[in-house]
Amino acid sequence: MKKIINNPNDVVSEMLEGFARGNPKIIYFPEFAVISRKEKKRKVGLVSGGGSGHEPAHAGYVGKGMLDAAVAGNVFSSPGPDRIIKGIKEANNGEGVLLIIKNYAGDIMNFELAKELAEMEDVQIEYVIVKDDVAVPDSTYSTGRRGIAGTVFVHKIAGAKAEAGGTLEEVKKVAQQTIDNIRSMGMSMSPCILPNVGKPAFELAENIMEIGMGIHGEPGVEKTEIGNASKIAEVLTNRILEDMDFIGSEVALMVNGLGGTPLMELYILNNEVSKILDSKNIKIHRTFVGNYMTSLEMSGASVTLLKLNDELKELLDAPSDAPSFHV
Amino acid sequence: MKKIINNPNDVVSEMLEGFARGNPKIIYFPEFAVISRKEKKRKVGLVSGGGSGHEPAHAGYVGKGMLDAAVAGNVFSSPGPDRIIKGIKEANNGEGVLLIIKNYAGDIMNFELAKELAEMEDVQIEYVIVKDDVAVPDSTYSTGRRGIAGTVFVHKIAGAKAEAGGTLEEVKKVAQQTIDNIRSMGMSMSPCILPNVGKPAFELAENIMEIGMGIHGEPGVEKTEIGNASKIAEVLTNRILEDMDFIGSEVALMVNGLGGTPLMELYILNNEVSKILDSKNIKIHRTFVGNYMTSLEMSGASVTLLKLNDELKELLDAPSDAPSFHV
Amino acid sequence: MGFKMSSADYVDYINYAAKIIEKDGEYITALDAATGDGDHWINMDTGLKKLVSMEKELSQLSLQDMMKKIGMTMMSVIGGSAGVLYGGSYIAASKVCAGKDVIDCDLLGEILEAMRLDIMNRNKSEPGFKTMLDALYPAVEAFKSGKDAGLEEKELLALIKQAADEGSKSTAAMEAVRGRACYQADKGVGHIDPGSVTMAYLIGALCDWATKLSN
Amino acid sequence: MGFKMSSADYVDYINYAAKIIEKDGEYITALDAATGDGDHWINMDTGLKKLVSMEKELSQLSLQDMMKKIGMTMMSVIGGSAGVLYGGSYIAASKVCAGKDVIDCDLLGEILEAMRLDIMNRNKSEPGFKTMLDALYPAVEAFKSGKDAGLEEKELLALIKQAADEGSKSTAAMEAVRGRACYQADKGVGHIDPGSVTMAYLIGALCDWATKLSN
Ligand SMILES: Nc1ncnc2c1ncn2[C@@H]1O[C@H](COP(=O)(O)OP(=O)(O)O)[C@@H](O)[C@H]1O
Ligand SMILES: Nc1ncnc2c1ncn2[C@@H]1O[C@H](COP(=O)(O)OP(=O)(O)O)[C@@H](O)[C@H]1O
Ligand SMILES: [Mg+2]
Ligand SMILES: [Mg+2]
Ligand SMILES: [Mg+2]
Ligand SMILES: [Mg+2]
Repeated sequence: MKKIINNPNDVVSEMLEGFARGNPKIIYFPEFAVISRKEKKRKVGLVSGGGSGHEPAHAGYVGKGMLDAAVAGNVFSSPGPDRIIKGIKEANNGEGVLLIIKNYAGDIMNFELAKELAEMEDVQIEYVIVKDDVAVPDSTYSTGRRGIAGTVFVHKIAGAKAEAGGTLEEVKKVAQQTIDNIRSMGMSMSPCILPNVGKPAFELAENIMEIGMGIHGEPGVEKTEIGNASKIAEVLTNRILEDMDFIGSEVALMVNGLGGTPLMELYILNNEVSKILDSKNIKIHRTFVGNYMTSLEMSGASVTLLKLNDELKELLDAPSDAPSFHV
Repeated sequence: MKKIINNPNDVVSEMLEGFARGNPKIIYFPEFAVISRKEKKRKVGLVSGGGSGHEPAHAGYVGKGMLDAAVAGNVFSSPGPDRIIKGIKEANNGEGVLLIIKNYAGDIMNFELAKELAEMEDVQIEYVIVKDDVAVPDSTYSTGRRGIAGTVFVHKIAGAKAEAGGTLEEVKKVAQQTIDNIRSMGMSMSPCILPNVGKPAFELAENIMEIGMGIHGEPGVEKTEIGNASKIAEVLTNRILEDMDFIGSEVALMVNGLGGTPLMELYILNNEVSKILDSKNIKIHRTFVGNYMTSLEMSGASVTLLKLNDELKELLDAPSDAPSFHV
Repeated sequence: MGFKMSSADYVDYINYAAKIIEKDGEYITALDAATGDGDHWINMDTGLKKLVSMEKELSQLSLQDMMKKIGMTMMSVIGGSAGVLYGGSYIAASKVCAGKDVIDCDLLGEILEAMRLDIMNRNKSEPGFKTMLDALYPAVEAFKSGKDAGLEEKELLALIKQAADEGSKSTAAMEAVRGRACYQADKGVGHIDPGSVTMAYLIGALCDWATKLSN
Repeated sequence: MGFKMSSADYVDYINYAAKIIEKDGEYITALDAATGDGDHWINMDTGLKKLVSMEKELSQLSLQDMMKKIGMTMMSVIGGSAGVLYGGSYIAASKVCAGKDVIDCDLLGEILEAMRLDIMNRNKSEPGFKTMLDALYPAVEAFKSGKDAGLEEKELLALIKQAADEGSKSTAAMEAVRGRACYQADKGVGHIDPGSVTMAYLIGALCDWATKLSN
């Protein structure tokens, strides 16, 4: 394992400290692994979080126009309720707090428990659950779809609505509307290494890619021979388009890197995806290419489409000064 | 080789096309691999460029407050003079053009020739040469130090000066002053793969890192056992501080990832570097952590310090809307 | 003569269990990597080591407070699914320990039952969903049926341990409904659920420890 | 009877040289990877293949225009150090070809000399700096001394080829002053400079081709 770390047990705290050090606009609560906005304002508070290893998620999305607090768990593990409660308290400015949760059993159980406990202290709390990963069939029986890169759009749009003075109900509504209109699909070409484990969880043969791998390195739905960029774009985009009808609509497009894939390749993938969307009469309103929701050093990428209407467009285009999402 | 590409010969053109597709503020000239700003303004024009494979350099730095044009060469190869001339023409708004060149023989020869040829067409041209890599001893006999991540600060500061209406002479002067006050040092833990070659240029044993490796994957000055983050920070920072006295001054700090290293590790490294600087009474005015000057999928990082005075601080803090460098 | 487990004894059990988990890192990690995110062993190992480091403090608490403290600690230190599930179940268990000085065989049964209920309620899980519950659930059933059958204490403990172990192994054939394996196309069929393995280890270790105290 | 190389013949030579370079990818790439950035073979291979693809067009040009076109093409297609150095040297060579229909032995000497001068001027390089010049420089010297010694044409061509080859090999012992190897702590000592190897191949191939035309 080659990583720039000290003790594998300390990666999360040292990472957050390193994040906090270059960043005068945030406060870091080391005991709780919480990063929150310094500037307070009477508005709905937004809290997101989850396991670490997905940087810049979630701390990088704390800022004006996005999140008020980010709560970090251990690598790939949801934070416990005590941390989340701290995040809720820091985000609370008296107008209630919205939790943006990714659909993993661990996240949901911890955030729900935190919500219950924080409500006892008279904070008004609502939550939404992001489930954008079309690799997984949607299901009401099992946990259902995971939340992946599309979550960043939910942060952005709910954040803009809150910044604009929306009520908790309104912010929740637009967050849910965003979730209903997001679809993502990813692929991976190489594994990541948990600092504490020290070796890759799996190996992929030289010519194999894994479709639909989770952002925690959970195995994907299919291993196939690696195609060229055009083929990869086709597989990812078609899977999304099969799941939801985007034809004729305006979208926000995110081509997200998983951490180990260079920007050059993400741009090449963006080129192919954009060509497909053009050919299907899907208008790209805005494009985001970069590492937004990663899995440590995993190589690979995901594609996210968000169907826009006038309100979502306006909210997406509103300014944000979060360190890792400038608009 | 696992890369999201099509034909290895087309990576540069497809990457630039993919970059241009999500970016309404730029113009892309495919025949010349040039990306330039759409908005024109009577001001000094700034041109930078070099081999591809360093994304987001250089196209990601084209924008208001930074570059006017970026010229891309093949992977790790300087663009030829014809391309550079096109970049100069696009950047020229009648107030002259400054070329920001990294100190590699190939870059210098091509940019100098382009300058000569463009001058025949009555464009006023000056250039500066960035040489911030302290891994290499400075030398007037040989080519001397390489230009690496510090180049981004030169783009930023010269860009702000030009945006503020500085004359060619003034912009050149502040660019040179920036160069004189920048020092960088890098290390790498794994190789990159040229798309056209298809396999790594070298292997590093499991416990070995290479100090002072170039951003083109040129071998470093020393191979040593990989240390922890604290040790790595010490090696890189001390080498910089031995080269130039930063004690007591204010600096801009960049912790730059080489492409394959996750943000988590960059933040951990930033934490260690910042602690060292604190302990030496070096005040950090602004911190930049991310992938700014990469080497394809190489893993590793570099540290850059820029000594600031009031003018440089103001210029560094001035707004920039370049896609990969928001201030 | 039945076993009587004090807080101090329980802390000894935690020490013993921590060593068992620690030893089996490769296997448990591989199980979670096969269908999940590979962190389950790290999670459990970190949590148990944390508890071991608190042994002084824990062994001086009342049974109820110790159980609660264990729960809060696991929730906070481990995080993830395992943290909140174990954490919640220990907090639930602390309630049935109210006013008790030691865990005897009957209280052990109540504790396991309280844990089982809490885990089932936490995320609406049932046996057969391919989770840790598939070790805990049959263990509780074994306790009940063994009791009804009038088994001797040591036999009963052995039966519980065996039921947990068999329950865990039976997860291999199950389609996952909860946990990360449910994202798989094959729902993890063919793979044993890692959480059921650590649950079976912990139950087995507890039965061993109680058996030792039975002498 | 001396050789006479027309534009079409020169294009045939380029074809021949391109095949030689193409064959040796592993070796040349490894040389550039050892001290540089590993792209020298790709650069040369891409450039020569581009020229081969233009063979129709090139062979119809006058000697001067062909040389110039080759130079512009290499500069633009290859980029990097090799592109501008070869490109510039071909443009310099085009000047000495003005008004000539064929390259004969004397013109060959003038061409090599013009190239050498251009490369030396481009970035103030000298022989001994561990570059392509260390193949080209002795080749020009060999031409001169061989001429002076009144060697027969084929012998002269063989001597030039040999000088380029030996010059290239001699770079192994040199400390780099130009090129990427100069960033190394050991200045690349012990490694042959890749640019000198391709230069020696190209000169060698040119001598072979001229020898063939000599018959
Ligand atoms: N809803 C649930 N009910 C019961 N057990 C669950 C549930 N979700 C997950 N588990 C158990 O948790 C285990 C995984 O724990 P762990 O790897 O620590 O957490 P995570 O899945 O968050 O990475 C699974 O193997 C399963 O036994
Ligand atoms: N200033 C120079 N003068 C002469 N030859 C040079 C000079 N700089 C580099 N070279 C030659 O160029 C070769 C490298 O070419 P190439 O790998 O294509 O370019 P780059 O160094 O830009 O990657 C070196 O091996 C050396 O022979
Ligand atoms: Mg986990
Ligand atoms: Mg090169
Ligand atoms: Mg897990
Ligand atoms: Mg090279």
